[in-house]
Amino acid sequence: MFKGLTVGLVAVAMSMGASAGASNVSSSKLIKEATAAYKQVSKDTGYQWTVSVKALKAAQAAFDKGKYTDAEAHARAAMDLIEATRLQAKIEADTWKMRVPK
Amino acid sequence: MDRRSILKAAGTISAAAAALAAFPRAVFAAYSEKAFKNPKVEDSLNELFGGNATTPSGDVKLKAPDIAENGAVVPIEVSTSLKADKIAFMVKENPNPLAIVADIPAGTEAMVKTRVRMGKTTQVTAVVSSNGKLYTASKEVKVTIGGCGG
Amino acid sequence: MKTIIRSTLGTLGLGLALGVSAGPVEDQAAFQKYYENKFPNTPVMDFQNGVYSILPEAREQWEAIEEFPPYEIAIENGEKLYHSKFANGKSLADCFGPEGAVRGQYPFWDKDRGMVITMERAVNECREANGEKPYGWKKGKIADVTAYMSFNSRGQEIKVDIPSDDPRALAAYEEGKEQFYTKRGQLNFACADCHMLTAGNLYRADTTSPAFGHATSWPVFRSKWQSMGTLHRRFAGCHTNIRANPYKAQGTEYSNLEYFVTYMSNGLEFNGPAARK
Amino acid sequence: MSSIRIKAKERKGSVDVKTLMKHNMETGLRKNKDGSKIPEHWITDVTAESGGKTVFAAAFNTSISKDPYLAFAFAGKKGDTLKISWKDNTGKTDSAETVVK
Repeated sequence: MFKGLTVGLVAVAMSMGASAGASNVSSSKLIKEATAAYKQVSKDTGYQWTVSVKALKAAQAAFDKGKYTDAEAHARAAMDLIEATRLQAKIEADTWKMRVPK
Repeated sequence: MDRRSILKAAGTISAAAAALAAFPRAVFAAYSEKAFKNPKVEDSLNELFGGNATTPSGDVKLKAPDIAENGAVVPIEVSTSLKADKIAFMVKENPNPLAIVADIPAGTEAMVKTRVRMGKTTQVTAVVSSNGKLYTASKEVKVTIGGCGG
Repeated sequence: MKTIIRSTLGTLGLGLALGVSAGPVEDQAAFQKYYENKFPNTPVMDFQNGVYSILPEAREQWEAIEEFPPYEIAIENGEKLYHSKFANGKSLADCFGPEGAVRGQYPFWDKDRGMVITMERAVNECREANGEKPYGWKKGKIADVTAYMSFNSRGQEIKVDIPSDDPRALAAYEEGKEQFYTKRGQLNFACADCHMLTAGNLYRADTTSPAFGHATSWPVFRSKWQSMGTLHRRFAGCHTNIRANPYKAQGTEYSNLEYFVTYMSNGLEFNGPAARK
Repeated sequence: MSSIRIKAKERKGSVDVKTLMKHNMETGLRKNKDGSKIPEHWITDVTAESGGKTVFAAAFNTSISKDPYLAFAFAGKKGDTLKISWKDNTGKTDSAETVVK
């Protein structure tokens, strides 16, 4: 059950590096997608990670400064964190019961 | 500066002077910039006691934790069976080690408890002045930072 | 023959009840037993002293702080606030009696409204019913007033009730329970991970406290805060530490969590306010 | 309300005193949210008087914890009056009196 999450976190690390040909249009689109995903996961799971919020804010801040490559990296990181949150919620939906002492 | 602000400044000063006069302290050692705002323990001791030669003594009891729960609030207690007239407490690694000096008039127990701040793991020392000599007790207090509670 | 069949069925029924859906009573017994087994040297009633029930070195410092605890100032402030008159001439004393010694009645399930009522909520609702603005939920006046009320309530037994005639009460309890055992945040911790399964272990420089006794001593003067705070302030802090967004103080999530956690400590005494690191 | 809380209790001719003084004890090292330094502001001197004489006095550095706590003991008895005063680096003072229990 930890594997999925670890994969999610590794993906975050990797996505920080990769980003080429970023533009105003492409990074704006990515930020919008990440924000939409954030809202959807908040709705589905009832909670979020603080780091996802930070990554989204960082993406917007970079975008506002015209640093589109950075903006995309942050938006991708946010997306991965948001997906990891969803995965965590999915795993935990039943797993939590195992921790209750009998 | 206009007249009004000059008057205002003068008013502040006289209020402060009045406050100083109202504070009862005649024969006792008051706060001294030279002793307290001083990074060197030896200099502080000189300033307070007119000398800085100290002798470790089993008669000085220093109670302080091995590991501080929170560096901002570390309970300490110094007491001695010696006939003391002053007790001082130093936190070696603090920017200005001297934390407190207490006067012990005749009839008052040679004991003081307080709570002090320490920024990192440090040696702490209690200094007792008795019959013109300085006796000490020291120990190390570990200060840990980080974690969920700290 | 008849009797044998009946008793077999009876045993089966019991087995099912325990195995499939243990109720709050069984949960609580297992919960408390867990801590008693994990910390055999701690007298049961001592769990209400938090992490100091399991850490002798820290306990000495705590006792030194309790010689003249910083929350006494809050109690005095709270006393003044408690008795100060609202614009309509009434005061909190009209809602909670001359000393406000009502800690033992909270949290409780309000059948009419279908929700958990915490003491903080009751205080603010009393103010609003009298045309006053509510206090903030996490610190300041709410903590001072409840410090005064809790102080006057010291020694009251914790006996949170989950009324069996209202299934919504059990549902609120179950929500609190799920919250307690579910991993959250980037660090992937559940309340139970730190405060149950590994309670007493070091997390970097800090030893985690047992959850048995968690809800007894609020509000608390935390050295880290250098001020008083409510239980929900602490919940939020914990969530932030594990990198999960905290819920709203006095929202359903934290109120139900308080309902569950306090119910788990039934049998201990309310002993707040308290000093913590 | 005074900033000073005092508990004084006699035990066999000795009065145990515990006192807590409400004061921020700013070290001068902390910063505001905007990054500006919060100026140092701390109690420098504390005096305790009973029966017309000083029974205890202390000078503090900024390293004494917020809301300073002091405990000491002097020769006295139930019914004695004890007055504790402090002064801070801005010249502000406060005092409180109690009767020994």
